[in-house]
Amino acid sequence: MSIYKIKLDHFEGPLDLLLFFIKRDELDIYDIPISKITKEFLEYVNLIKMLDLETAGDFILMASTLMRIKVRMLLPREVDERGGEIDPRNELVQALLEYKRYKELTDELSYMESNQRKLSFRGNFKEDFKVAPPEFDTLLKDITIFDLAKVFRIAIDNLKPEVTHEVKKINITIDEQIMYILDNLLKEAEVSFIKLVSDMHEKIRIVITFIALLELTKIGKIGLKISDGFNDFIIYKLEDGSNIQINN
Amino acid sequence: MDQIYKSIIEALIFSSDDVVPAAELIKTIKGIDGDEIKITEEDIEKSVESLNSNYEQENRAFLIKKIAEGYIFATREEYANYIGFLTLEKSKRRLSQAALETLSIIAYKQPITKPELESIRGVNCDYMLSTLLDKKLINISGRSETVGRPLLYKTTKEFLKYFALNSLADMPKPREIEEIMQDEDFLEQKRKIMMNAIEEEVEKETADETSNDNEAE
Amino acid sequence: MDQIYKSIIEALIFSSDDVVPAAELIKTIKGIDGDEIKITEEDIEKSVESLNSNYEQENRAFLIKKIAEGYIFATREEYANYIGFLTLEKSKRRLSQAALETLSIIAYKQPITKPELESIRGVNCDYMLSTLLDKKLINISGRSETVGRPLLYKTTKEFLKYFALNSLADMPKPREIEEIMQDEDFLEQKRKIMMNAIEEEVEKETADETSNDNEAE
Repeated sequence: MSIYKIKLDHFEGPLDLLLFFIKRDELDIYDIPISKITKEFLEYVNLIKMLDLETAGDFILMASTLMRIKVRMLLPREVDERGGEIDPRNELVQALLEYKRYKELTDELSYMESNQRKLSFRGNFKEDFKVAPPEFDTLLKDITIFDLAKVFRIAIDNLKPEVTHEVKKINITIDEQIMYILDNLLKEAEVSFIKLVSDMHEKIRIVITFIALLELTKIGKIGLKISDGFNDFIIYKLEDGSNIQINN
Repeated sequence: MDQIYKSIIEALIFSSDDVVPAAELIKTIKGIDGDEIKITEEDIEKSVESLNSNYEQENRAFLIKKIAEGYIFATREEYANYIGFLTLEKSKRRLSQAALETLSIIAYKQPITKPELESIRGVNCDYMLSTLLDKKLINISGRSETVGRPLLYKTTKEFLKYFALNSLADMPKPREIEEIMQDEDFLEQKRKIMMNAIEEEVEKETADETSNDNEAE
Repeated sequence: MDQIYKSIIEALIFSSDDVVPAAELIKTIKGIDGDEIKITEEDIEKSVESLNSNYEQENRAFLIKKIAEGYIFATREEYANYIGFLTLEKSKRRLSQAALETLSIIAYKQPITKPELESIRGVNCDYMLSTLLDKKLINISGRSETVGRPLLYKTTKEFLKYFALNSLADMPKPREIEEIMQDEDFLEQKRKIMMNAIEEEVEKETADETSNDNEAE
């Protein structure tokens, strides 16, 4: 693991974390060593359990993207319409560069914000109520049916963003999911990830299961291998993991 | 008292959202520069007087007024009619916006009760309803069956006449408006793209007519 | 333009509780003194410049800023800490890094949909969007024509005011991607920033254990 002490919530997202690796190790962004970076990324994702799990989802999505790229790197390259080989990393590189561009602008905005905070606008305005209210006849002067319709739409639209967040508490722990995975591996020697999570309806449950997987991989209880399908992988039991205790 | 405090006093009275008592000004200055700073209410008063005589000399449009609770900036009387005009324009705009919004919701959601209307607008609508009733743009069409049986409002013939509509069915659908209401730039771009497409079409047609084996690029 | 209008312009901007566009100043002056008065936006701009150079000479604690295509009085920077003390920083909290990042993407790419925004940031943006909508820094500007017709977002006047910008054109220009790559200090300079941040983070961690409410909303 890295010699640097890093808290994951310091990063704005998975792209930010990847950019950090690239900067720290002085990697060529056009030639990212994908195995190395995937490994490191997964290590960090493993730390996510210290964080709120809403953030974890985005990191885990990136972990699966990295794993997919890693697999594609081993396969014969796809070719574009001009016959050139397509680097499986292209999309990721473009995303990283685009993100970096806005990251720089964010710094500038932050600087502008600090400057603006030093200004105070003039305060203390007492409106002069001696002025009579305007005659109603002038209020709807020159108004067309289009204006009317437009205003209606805006009034309705302004209602939409008021989303009420309903918090549904799902009691689920990493340890529980570790048991769940091990139970599955008792029945069968190998199980695919998709199959493992196929009955799960809540995103959070899948996320926790993934973390449990990483945990088990880390302590050497299970192994992971690539499945035939690009978006899946196989989990199998390791013999020598039996002496490792799971903290409960 | 240091001269710099005259400017600080000016800045503080200027930016405050309320009348500032002299004691607050002193507290602030000591809070930042330390308790050992010597500054009294009399110093404040003198600074304000000095500021005001600066403003007078320089013909500024404002001055600092001392009222019971403290200090406050105010514009000079001679500009009252200009300022009145500007604020009147502003309140006019606000009112006409409110009238339009109320009327539009009634038009599209009719018949509608006051509670429903208020929940959409997020503000009390008594004044707007009575004004619109007064002008006969809306009327009462009955009572709702819901709790409290509130009155139902709908638009009138007068409303149709006002907007030169034959019937309510002629009102634009919210969906149609949605399409029109894209950003100006977006519309402009869309127009350009469409114009280009039409031009290309026209060019192609003319080219097709003259020679039939002309490859279009 | 008559010299008297310089004072009237001063009075009008001074009395207004928000940014005043030049067009409104002209409308007000013509509304009171008659349509035949010759006064242009350029005259307004010159008057404001002249007022500002007066303030500078006279060492006033404030000046007129041009923000969001209009004019507003503001205090000079050097008094910020005194004003902050008096107003107790008025709940003037800074935006979080995530909010700034989201805003910068919306500002440059507007109008932009949530899916586009999320694909650039690589994270879910629901919470950020609702926070920024709440603060009126962004608004809904319509719907995109793409699949699902997602809502489009753009920045508001309040956004310009928050960053003291006259217009969006005053924002720093984003660099071309090629340019970012050629950057020698792409590795060096940013790493330093990162390392500093991490050190701070470690320091903060100990502080965090005692108080837990450092994040803005």
